[in-house]
Amino acid sequence: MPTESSNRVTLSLSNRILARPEVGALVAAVIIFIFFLSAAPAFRSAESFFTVLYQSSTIGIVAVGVGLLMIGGEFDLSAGVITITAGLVNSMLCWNYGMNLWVGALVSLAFCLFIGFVNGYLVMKTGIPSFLITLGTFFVLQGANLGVTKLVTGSVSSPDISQIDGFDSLSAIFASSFKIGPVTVWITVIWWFLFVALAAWVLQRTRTGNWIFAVGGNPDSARAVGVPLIRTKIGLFMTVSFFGWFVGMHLLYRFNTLQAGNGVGNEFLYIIAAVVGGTLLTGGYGNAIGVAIGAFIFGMTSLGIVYAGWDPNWFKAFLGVMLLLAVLVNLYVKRMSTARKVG
Amino acid sequence: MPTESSNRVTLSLSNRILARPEVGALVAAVIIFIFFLSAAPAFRSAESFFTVLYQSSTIGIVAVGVGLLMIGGEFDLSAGVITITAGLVNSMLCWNYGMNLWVGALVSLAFCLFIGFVNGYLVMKTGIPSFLITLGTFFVLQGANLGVTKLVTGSVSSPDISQIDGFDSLSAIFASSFKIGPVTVWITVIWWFLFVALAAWVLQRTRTGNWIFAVGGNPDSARAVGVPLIRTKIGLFMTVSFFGWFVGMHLLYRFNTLQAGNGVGNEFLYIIAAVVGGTLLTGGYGNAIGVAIGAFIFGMTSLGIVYAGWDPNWFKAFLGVMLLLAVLVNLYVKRMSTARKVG
Amino acid sequence: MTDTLASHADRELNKGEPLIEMTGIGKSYGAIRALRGINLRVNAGEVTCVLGDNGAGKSTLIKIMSGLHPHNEGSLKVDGEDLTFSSPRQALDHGIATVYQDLAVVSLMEVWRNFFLGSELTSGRYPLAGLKVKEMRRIADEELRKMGIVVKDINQPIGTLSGGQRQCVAIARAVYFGARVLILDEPTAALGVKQSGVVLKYTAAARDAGLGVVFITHNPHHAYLVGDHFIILKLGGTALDKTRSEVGLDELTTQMAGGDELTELSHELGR
Amino acid sequence: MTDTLASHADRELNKGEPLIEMTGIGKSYGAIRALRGINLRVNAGEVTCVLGDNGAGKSTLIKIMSGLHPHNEGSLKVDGEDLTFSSPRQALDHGIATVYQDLAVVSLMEVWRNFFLGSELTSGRYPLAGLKVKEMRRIADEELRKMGIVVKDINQPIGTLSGGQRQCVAIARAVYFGARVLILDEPTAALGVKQSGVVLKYTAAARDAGLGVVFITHNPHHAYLVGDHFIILKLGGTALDKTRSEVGLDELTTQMAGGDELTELSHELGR
Amino acid sequence: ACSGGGKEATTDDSGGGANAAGSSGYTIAMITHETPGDTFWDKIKAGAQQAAKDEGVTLKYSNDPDASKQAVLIQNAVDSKVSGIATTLVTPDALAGSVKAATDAKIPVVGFNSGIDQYQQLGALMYFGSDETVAGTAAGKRIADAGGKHPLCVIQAAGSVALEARCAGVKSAVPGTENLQVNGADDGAVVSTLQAKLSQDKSIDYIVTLGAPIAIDALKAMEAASSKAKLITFDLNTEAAQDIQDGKIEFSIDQQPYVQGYMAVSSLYLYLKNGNDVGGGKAVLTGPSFVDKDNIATILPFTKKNTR
Ligand SMILES: Nc1ncnc2c1ncn2[C@@H]1O[C@H](COP(=O)(O)OP(=O)(O)OP(=O)(O)O)[C@@H](O)[C@H]1O
Ligand SMILES: Nc1ncnc2c1ncn2[C@@H]1O[C@H](COP(=O)(O)OP(=O)(O)OP(=O)(O)O)[C@@H](O)[C@H]1O
Ligand SMILES: [Mg+2]
Ligand SMILES: [Mg+2]
Repeated sequence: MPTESSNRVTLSLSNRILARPEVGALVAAVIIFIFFLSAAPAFRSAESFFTVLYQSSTIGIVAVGVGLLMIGGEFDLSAGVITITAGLVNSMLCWNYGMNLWVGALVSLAFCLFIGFVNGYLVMKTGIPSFLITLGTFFVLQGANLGVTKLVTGSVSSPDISQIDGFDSLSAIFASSFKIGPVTVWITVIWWFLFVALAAWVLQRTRTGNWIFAVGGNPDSARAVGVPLIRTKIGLFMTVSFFGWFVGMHLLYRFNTLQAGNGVGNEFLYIIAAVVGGTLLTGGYGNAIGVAIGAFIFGMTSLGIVYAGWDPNWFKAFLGVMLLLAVLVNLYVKRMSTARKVG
Repeated sequence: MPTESSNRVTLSLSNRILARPEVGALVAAVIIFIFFLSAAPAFRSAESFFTVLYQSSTIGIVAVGVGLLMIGGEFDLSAGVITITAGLVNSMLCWNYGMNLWVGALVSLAFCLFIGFVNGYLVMKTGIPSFLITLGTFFVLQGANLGVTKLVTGSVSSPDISQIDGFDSLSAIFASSFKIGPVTVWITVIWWFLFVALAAWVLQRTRTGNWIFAVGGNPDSARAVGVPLIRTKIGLFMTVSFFGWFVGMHLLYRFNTLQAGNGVGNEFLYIIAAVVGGTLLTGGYGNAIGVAIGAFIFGMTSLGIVYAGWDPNWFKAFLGVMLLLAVLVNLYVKRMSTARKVG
Repeated sequence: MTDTLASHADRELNKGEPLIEMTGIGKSYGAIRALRGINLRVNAGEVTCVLGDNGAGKSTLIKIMSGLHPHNEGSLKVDGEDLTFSSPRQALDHGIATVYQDLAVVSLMEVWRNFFLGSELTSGRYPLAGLKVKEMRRIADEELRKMGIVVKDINQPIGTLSGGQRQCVAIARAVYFGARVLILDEPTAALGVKQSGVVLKYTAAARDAGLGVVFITHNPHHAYLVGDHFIILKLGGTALDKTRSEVGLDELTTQMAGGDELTELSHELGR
Repeated sequence: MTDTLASHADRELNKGEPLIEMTGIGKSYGAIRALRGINLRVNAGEVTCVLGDNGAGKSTLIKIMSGLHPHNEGSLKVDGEDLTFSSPRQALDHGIATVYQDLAVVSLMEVWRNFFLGSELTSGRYPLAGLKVKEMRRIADEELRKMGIVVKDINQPIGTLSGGQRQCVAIARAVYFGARVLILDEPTAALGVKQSGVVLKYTAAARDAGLGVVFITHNPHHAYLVGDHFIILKLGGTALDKTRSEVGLDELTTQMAGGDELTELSHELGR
Repeated sequence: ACSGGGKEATTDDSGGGANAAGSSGYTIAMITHETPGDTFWDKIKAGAQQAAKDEGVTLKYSNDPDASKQAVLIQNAVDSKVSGIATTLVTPDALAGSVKAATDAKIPVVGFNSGIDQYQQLGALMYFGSDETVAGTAAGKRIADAGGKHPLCVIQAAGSVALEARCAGVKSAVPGTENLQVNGADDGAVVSTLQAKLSQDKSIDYIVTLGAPIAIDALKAMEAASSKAKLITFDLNTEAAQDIQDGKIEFSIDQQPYVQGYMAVSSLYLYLKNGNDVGGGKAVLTGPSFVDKDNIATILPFTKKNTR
């Protein structure tokens, strides 16, 4: 037998870095960042940067959950409206029954987790694609948000809760900001970084992460080797609900009142962030940091267009072009990393 | 060797009927129909039935194309806005340059087919999922619709074209209606039936149909046995664009003017119709008649709620529940058909 | 090799003790009846070979044993207990490890992750406990080398390996984790002569360590090299059920092929 | 059986005439070099056998011949013409039909649709021409029966067949449509003795009808039954390249296994 | 826990003398181009419901922002053989066919909220509402009088004809007007987008929001961007009214949606019952009126009841 080393390969460091799923998104982010730096003078300040980060964080927090879920091979279209549901449950319960806001927040958390559970349970038990099940919950929540709010408060927005007990501590947790020099840093940005780091750790370095990749990549094989398929997937749906709840709390404690019809449409922003960040739509591949970069690209693009002062009628067109560019750059980088020959 | 017939099966007729992909959707449609018949007195008239058919046809025509595309394993999120793009191109070209509307309609057709081609070409050449590529075109078209209309007409709706040459013949083709007794029958309903029949024939009985199933079910295998993968998929994208153009023409010639911001959101109705009708989200399975029934279920539900006079705040919630029910019934019927034992 | 196996094997196993007993097992997929009236015993320290034509129901049979599909008829006893598995996890918990013909691996995941999937090594029991990545890589690489499989990079997605290499990873995994019963569905089909030899040696080693082994194959030669008990399925039923002492390689081949086809063929092909 | 083949075969084929010639062919997947410096000739009326360990590059080699992957190095001549296939369609148009190890069928489609996929029978050339469904069903059923495969319902999705049955459909298809060159990637691996015999007979019949056949296998016995020319790959390179007259079954087996392992094994396993 | 700020004890002010729904035997369909969940439309609905209650009419409300679907909803009402139809006419050309179908079926049609120039031509009997362009121009004039040069007009739903008309009105009075599109369904995005715009263009001296909830977001953005611009808004809600009283919002352009809804139903009732023609063949204007520091004190209590 000839020596085995003859076609054994050791990838060079640069190749190994290029092969990571988030690198493509990172390169795209840097390019877009430089582009806006040169195109939009107003973009060139720390304040602007942190406004972008704030915007990205409100998308990015839920996107972390959606990204995990997508790696696990499922979708959640109810992730956008559930943020509003979370806030409404909290505010209306406390307003109607005079509860402490903390109680309401916890009830709301339980409720959101329950919805996530129902989503997951239905998907697993019926075998109907999650796209459809969660589309159903999306519609139901959207209708219930409006219907219940109208019933309880007589109008389509929730009552102002800033005078109810517990507001201060909750808003410190979910919706405070602090200054570094002239720059306002919202706490959601910090939370976002934390959640991303946590998710990255879970995905790459824990047993749960391994299972998430497996149930997304090949659920039958995963089940066959003893991965608890149902538990893992339901857990993922509940994770998304948790992050939805978290952003809902932020919205509630930042704005004190919520419009019952809001939240619609954001579910796709989360999916976009995940996919731009290198997550495979069909599941089984992706990475939390990539998803965060995806959210950042989205935040940067949507605000960058404003900073650049472009014609607002063309807003969506610019957004579309940027999105396509980001995806193309991402792809190009990935190709480069595998095409490079060794020795 | 024992006799081979020992476990050879012949499926009974009833089983074979139950196994067809559209039967589940049909049962769901009948149940929902009976439900609204009893819940909404206003629903019980031929007029209402044909209004529902009309509403279903405007969704259903594009849904036929989207269904074919989904069987072929791809998505098109630009299918909703392209209807408006089609109409805008036609009306603004003719209004601005004083062309005959026929010329505009043909230019618009060519333009739409070109967009379909670009969608397909990019998907096939870059390998980026169609969800992303067409999301890009979706944004671009949405922005361009608004931007160009604003530029040309100074407002966000297109000019009235009913005085321009060719209007009468075009509106006879795309947007006429006739009366049968008290009932108004819109020509789109006829077109819809024709397109569905054609698509059903193509899918089940032609070589092209075979290829569509194959490229959706397993593109690599299909390519390996010589199916022209790229041509088939690009063709499917162009088919969707064609149907989008068709509905765009209907909208233009029925309403004479178009709002540049419309059409957004319809892309999901098409997908819903296709999936409720038994099309597999992951491709490779489905059927044109099922898609038509899916569109009918959607049309019936959304108008049935109005006929029943239910609280519009809960509209979406009802819609969601109906959707889930339709999908569950569909599933249940499918299960029944395979669970029945023979002999 | 034998060391690894012996160290992983259950010390409580007594040769000849029945681990799995099936009586009158039957299974239908909707209208299609894939299996009926099957009796089968898996004893500790013995290799039970299941042979049969394509579509005879071999894979269906082992999918029942390993909890992938529940059976419709008959009874399944594991360690004397009457059971219907509702998930592969349950079967694994009873020490039944399986290599499937068509459900081997998750293509997009790295080789070592596939190797340890479902049985990951962690540095603690709390949910966020880190994986012992280095150790897992080392073990996976080692075990594959023992089977004569040198993958170019243990971190590459398993989907980029050749068909046979993938199969090897799945077998190495099952052997490494197989505690009491090891089920192999056509393990040697996609393998070269050398790799087949390695698998057969593993099978024998597992038997010697006291495990019960179910070995499915089309190749009577391979079966006869390691088997203690032979079952031939035909159209979902049992066509032959004999122990090694009752049957010879010739009869096995004849039964399998309905005549000594290979020799006949050789004449027919005129070579 | 031979009738079908002969009737489908190209009348222009002359025994011994080179159909495919590869010189210095090499192929890399990104950083992984799967194949290098391969020379291979496929002659009309001869069976070229490619053998080798798992991961040796056999599948890669035939994917180049059949247009699935373009090669990076060397030249590929078909009927004397220098070519790089960019799609399987091109290869098919040159009369090269292939059964792939891992790309056989579209699971969700009916058996008969799979059988005719890419070569459907239509009642005319215009785009909306109807398929001859009845005829296609009949032919598919007939051809499968000839291979000894009786599927319960020719209309069932092919994904519900057993692994071996699926493989049979793919082979039957390639044989039925294989006009000039027939490439089989481990066709007998998943098959029972009887079905393997049928495939070998087909292979011989194809050869006798004047087709060039490339036969990939792990089984030197099967290879020797039909082969005219033997190539053994090792780690992407050629390890042996001899005609039938230059090599015996023993040498082939030895070369494949690095020693007569099976006999040795039999001793080792102590049976 | 004892807490302030919760639900206040509510008094049922529906009063006596209200009729049971349907007691007059009329069914009236109201069809709008509402995007679900808007507070403005909620007030129109509240007015319509009150009128229905007062007059014993059965009210069927439906809505769709897409003109072609609104047309189908009108057709729906015709199929249901309602006694009268009240519809918004934001896209008169697109709705002409359906309105004609209604009048052909001898169902009286009343226009409201938008379509002041076209309602007669379409065959609607009466009209209640303001004119979006006129309202915008009025706001623009007031900005110009106060010395505004560069107002920012914030559109929360891209491509909406009504919202575009308001901004066009403002621009006709103050040529320096610039439009901005925001995602009205996400308050967080509205704030950051506005914040970005304000830091991009420091010369913005007025912000015109086209809905009360957006005004509240705009206040947050102005604070974050330390902008000195002044804020005016269309429409009202409790918070916006409070902010007007507190001087954070200069003024609001109110078109009294409650009145529009109420009158649309009542006029149909009167027409059906009595053949009345409210407005005497002319459109009845419900706005634009300005709500500012001077008159907010009287209006504030009503906003809490969702009637202004
Ligand atoms: N798509 C791919 N990407 C990267 N490497 C690949 C890819 N396909 C094959 N390889 C590598 O190329 C080598 C040859 O693979 P190939 O499939 O040709 O082997 P083979 O001889 O057919 O093996 P087997 O007998 O197991 O089927 C293997 O090492 C494999 O890992
Ligand atoms: N999911 C399924 N649905 C319907 N029929 C099935 C399904 N799985 C298997 N069958 C049928 O059951 C029979 C037995 O299949 P099985 O896979 O057990 O055969 P096998 O003996 O493993 O064959 P092979 O040697 O070819 O792998 C076959 O006729 C097959 O068509
Ligand atoms: Mg099998
Ligand atoms: Mg191979």
